[in-house]
Amino acid sequence: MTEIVSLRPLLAVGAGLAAVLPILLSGRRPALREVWTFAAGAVQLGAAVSMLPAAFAGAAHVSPALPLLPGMPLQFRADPLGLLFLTLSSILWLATSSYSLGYLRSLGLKHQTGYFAAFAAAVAAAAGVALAANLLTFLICYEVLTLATWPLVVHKRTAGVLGSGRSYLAYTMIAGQLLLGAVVWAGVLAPGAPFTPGGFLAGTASDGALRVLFVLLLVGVGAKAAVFPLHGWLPAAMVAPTPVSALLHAVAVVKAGAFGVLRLTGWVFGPDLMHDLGLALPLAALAAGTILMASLRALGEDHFKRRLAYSTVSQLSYIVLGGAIGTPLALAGAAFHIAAHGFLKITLFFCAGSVYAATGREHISELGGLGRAMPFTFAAFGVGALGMAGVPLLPGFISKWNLALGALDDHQVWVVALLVVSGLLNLAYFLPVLRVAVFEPGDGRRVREPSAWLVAPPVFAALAAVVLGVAPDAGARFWFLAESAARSVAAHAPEFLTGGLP
Amino acid sequence: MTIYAFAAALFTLGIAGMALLPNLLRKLLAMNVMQVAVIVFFVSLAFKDGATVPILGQGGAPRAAEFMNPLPHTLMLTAIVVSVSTTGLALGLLVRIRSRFRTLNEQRLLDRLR
Amino acid sequence: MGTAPPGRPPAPGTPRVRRLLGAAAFPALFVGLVVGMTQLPEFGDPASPASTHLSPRFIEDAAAETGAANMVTAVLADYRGYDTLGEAAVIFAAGLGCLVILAAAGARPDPPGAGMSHPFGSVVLDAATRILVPVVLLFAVYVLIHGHVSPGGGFQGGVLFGSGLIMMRLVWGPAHEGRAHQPAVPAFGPGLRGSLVLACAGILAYVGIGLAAMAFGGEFLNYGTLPLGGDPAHVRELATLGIEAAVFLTVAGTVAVLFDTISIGMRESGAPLPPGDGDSA
Amino acid sequence: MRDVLPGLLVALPLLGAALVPLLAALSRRTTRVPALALHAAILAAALGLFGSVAAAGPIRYAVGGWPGPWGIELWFDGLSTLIAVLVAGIACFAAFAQTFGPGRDEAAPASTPLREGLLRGALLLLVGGLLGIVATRDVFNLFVFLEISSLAAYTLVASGGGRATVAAFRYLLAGTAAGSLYLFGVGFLYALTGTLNMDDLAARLPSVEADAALTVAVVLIAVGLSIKAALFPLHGWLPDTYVYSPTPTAGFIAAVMAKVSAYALLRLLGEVLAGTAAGAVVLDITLWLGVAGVVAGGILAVAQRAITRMLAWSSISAMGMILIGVGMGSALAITGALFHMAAHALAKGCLFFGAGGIRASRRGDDVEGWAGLGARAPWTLAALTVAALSMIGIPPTAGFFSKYYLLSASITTGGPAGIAAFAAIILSSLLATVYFLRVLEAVWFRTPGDAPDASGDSAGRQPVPVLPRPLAVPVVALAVLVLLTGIFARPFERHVLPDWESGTARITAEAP
Repeated sequence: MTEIVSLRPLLAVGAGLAAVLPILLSGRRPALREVWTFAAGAVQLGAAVSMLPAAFAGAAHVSPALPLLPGMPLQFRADPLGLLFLTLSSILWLATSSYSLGYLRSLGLKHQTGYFAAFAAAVAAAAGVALAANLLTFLICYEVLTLATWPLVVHKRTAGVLGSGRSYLAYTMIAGQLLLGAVVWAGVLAPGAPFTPGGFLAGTASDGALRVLFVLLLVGVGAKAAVFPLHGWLPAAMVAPTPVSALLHAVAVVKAGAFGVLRLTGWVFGPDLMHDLGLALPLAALAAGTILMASLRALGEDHFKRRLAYSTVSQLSYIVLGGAIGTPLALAGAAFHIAAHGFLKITLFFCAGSVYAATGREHISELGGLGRAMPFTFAAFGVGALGMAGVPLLPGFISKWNLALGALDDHQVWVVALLVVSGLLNLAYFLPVLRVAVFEPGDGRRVREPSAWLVAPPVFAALAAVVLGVAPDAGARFWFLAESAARSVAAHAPEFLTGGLP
Repeated sequence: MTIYAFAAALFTLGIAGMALLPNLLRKLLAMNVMQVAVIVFFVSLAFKDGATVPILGQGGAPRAAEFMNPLPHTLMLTAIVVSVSTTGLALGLLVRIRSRFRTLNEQRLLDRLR
Repeated sequence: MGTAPPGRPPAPGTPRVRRLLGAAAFPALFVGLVVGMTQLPEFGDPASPASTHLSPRFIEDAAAETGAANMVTAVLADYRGYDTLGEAAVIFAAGLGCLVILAAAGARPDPPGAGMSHPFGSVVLDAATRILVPVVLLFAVYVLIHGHVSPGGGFQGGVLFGSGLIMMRLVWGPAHEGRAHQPAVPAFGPGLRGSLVLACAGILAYVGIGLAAMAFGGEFLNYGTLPLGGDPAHVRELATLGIEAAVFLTVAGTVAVLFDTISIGMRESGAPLPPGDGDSA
Repeated sequence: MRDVLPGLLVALPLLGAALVPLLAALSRRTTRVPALALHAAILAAALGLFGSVAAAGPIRYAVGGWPGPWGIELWFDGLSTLIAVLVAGIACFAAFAQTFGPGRDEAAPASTPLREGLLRGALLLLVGGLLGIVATRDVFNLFVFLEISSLAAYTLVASGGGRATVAAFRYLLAGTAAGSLYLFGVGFLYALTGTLNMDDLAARLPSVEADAALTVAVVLIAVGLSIKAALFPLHGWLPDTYVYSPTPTAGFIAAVMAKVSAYALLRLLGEVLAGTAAGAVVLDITLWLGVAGVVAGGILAVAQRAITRMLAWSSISAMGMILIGVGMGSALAITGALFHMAAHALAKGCLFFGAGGIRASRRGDDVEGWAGLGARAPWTLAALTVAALSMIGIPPTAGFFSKYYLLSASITTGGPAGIAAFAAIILSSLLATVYFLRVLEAVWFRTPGDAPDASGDSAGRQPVPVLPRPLAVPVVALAVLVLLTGIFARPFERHVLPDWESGTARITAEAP
């Protein structure tokens, strides 16, 4: 891959970071504060978009290396996978920012300055995770991400919320320390530990040592990705304000974890080494278990946001599953699912937030009558729900289709069955929401759509999801990015993309 | 050898006293014993059979065999001063502790601080 | 020691755990030391490393190189003059420490008659002190100056001088008050503040000589470069005397400071402790 | 400059230690200007040496013009100048806090110009002692300066009055025992080799054939210095000393005091005695004790309610970490140990200045008392947060990098010791996470409880600042340094390590 040394990756990562201090300093002037947020978002998006043409041409922007440790520089590289994640998070950050404005104002929440500052830091860290060129850079951004999201999670500051925050930190900090240990180890085995398509660890240590290292790394990134049994913090973190949950799930923490798993399987170990070490199948089984377990938990959950949370646990394991299977199509499907799930899940969370802002209701059983009162919101919700389930013409379908094909390439027929069952379970826990909202009578209180700030973002996200489902290769060309990422990892696979979509 | 063992015994007694005596003043005295042990040890290293004190008398050029080794003496002058100074400061501290807490018993003092 | 008075619990002894640990650890320490010592050169062995490696130069060349017939003085004040500066700093540190800890609010003058003279208050003591003190102080100066050729030097002289000062304080009371109660005694010697000044001046003089050597292009404390005329050994001899005088000042001052501060502290510390405090083992 | 700076570096603090009390005694006026000027000059000398050594290589300096082994030599390489800069730099902050800081702690007697001058002199003396230890190439001279620094430290600790006096006395007993053990060990070495100069010792030791005696010497020296370095389980003096000291003292000694002893341990065990059989074994033991200290210190820190005491135990954990690096002895490990010295000195100084200041302004010393402080003093608390994150080891603070080096070193070391060190370091970070995030949560996300605010501002009186400005300055400055040291970690390492490797390659060959 041709590399272009430029400052654009640094710009993309630094935009959010640079906005933190101005936001904190303009706490008394909300308008100015929000200008900073949107300016940073625009700069980040601009930087991301400006790096896309190079990626389409098979090149990558690389930042200059800042030496931090012997052979371990701080460096960012806009490879296709990273660019996919970065572009997604830039778009969704802007959407979430405007949604946050409406949400915080309509609920009159306090500590808004700290909120926007932490938000900017979290997105910058997520951008850094996306573009990290080596394990050290990844680790640094990952740790910053953990801390930057902590104030967001405990935003309400009650004792219970602080407890949830502690549980969140317990999972992510422990995982972070294990990740640190693993990164150091990998750095000793392979100096520099740069993300290399197809992996860089083959032959550096005994099989047993590499297996231990894999487990350490997996626990490190898996905790954020909420892989079973490390998912416990995610439902607890639903105490956060809804835009935060949306960000956590669609862009920042959980998605960064899933992204990390993909990097781990494709760029650190590589599919071949994983197969040789016998790690692929256990990981796939773990992912499958997580998918089913979380779906079943979602079925029994009445709390709206928590049901969405379990849905996230389940959906993100698709990405883990794709990474575990490791065939080109499966990887492409997994990579594409980052974007697909991003748009869909943020739609769903926006809807849940709008309902809470408009009515104060948090449980699904209380949604009766809202479908008619809030038509735009629930229309968007419908799109999101169906997309999650994998209905054709929506992006979830493309991910799952390719995952299934990729699994068949590897003769893993059970994966297809799993995907079907999981899709049905998705429908089983999302459709009742619509059913209650549309067909059950309300309690008579008058409910109206909330302000345009709260309606426009979910509608926009839903529309974007539709566009992504219909024309996955238009605009930012998410499908192309996913495909070239997968191709780079499994360059040797001759049967690449036989019958893939689109 | 005997004098070395004497130094070792003094040192052990001193350090044991510091650890085991219940009264702070006695601990301090034990500390002095310990310091003296080191001084005895060093000075005994300077001794040389058939040599005299390292002060040049009348006569020709000095030969190394005629005089004791002056270096340990020098070092121990310094060590004595260190010992004196530590003792002085420690006494100061004890006077203060005594007037503030009305006891020099270690256990009582700790109880009072609890 | 004696039993505690009735109604008062005996002072606690050392905790049992520590005693048990100590019973194991200290014999081990002793045995370890002795085992190591068996391998040291025999006591008095003229061929031991200590006697053959560095000391020959000190013995054979010291007089020529430093002008001091007393080799201990040569090593102390010249070859290892830096150690001796450290030594002066250590004792100075003790003086500073006692001042900080005990004479907290600065050198508060004692009330008239607060000295220790009256408990002794005898004519014999007074007369003896009058005769002894000048001799002691003079002898101290002699010990200082004669340190080059005989046992002695700044530290020894300083301690003697300091004990002279202490003797006066013991018999006639602290030096810094008017001694209105005993007008016949001449006011002599520095008070607490004066003693501190002496000690500081000693250190300053020592460092100053060292820095002066640097100003003339030598290393710190390299007296040979000082422009005092004469051959290097003679220059070094003169400078060494200056060093010894500096140590003398520091030690004499600090000894007086230590005595004064501790006596101030004792006076403030009030009633005696209950008998047997901490004595029961 | 090269031939003047070494002399100035050791002479200036001693000069100042006498000059400042003298001025105070004679003039009866404040002595803050000369004291601060002296500290600044010492720092300038240290920085000058650091730069000079970086540019033109190590400096050997014969005090008094007598070359070693007859005279006393000073030796400045990247390692010693780095520690010297740390000591002199943090001393400047301590002097600043001492000069402008809150007039008095609760138990301390009233302040007078004379007393202030004496305390300033004691601080200068402490700095002089520590710099002397760092600079010297002579094992006996090291003892002398060890005692200077110790006596000055006892004085400064005891100046807090009350309980601090007791803490100082116990510190004195431990410190004197440590000094005597060390000196006894030096006596053995002298008896065996006839020399006191470190280079001469290193050259002559291999030909000594008295293994038992040599072992005793090494053990005595190691135990002595380990007591001063608060190596577990010889750390007993540390918690009370740190907790009851007046704030400027606590900030300074918590930052550098034990580290200088660890530096001496590194010099002697890692360099001078590395050629002996006993040296290697003792290094191994040091490693394991370091592991134990890291774990025990961390666990006990979690158990504390008082913040300063928690910080003290965390120091014991950190000293264990440094000694793990010393014990492993590879170049990577030494780098990690040095880095951790620097990182921990900056962060712990910052935390002790801050925690002490907050305690002194009567906001209490427990986590509850800190609730909601973040909103009241965002800048200083943000600085303390940075320091706490460095203690945990969150990138990009300095603590992350030292941990990274130490972890790398433990992996390359391998074997049971390597694995234990690896696990201990990870565990210590987790424990630090527990005890520091507990505080950060209270500071930023909790509001003060129902307990009446001791400062009385709820009663409408003048609000007491959370942290007096004289302490806020060092706190913020140190936090900035924590960040900068982290980001510019690599250049530092490039500067320090080559000297160690080229000048004294012995140690790297000894990696277990």
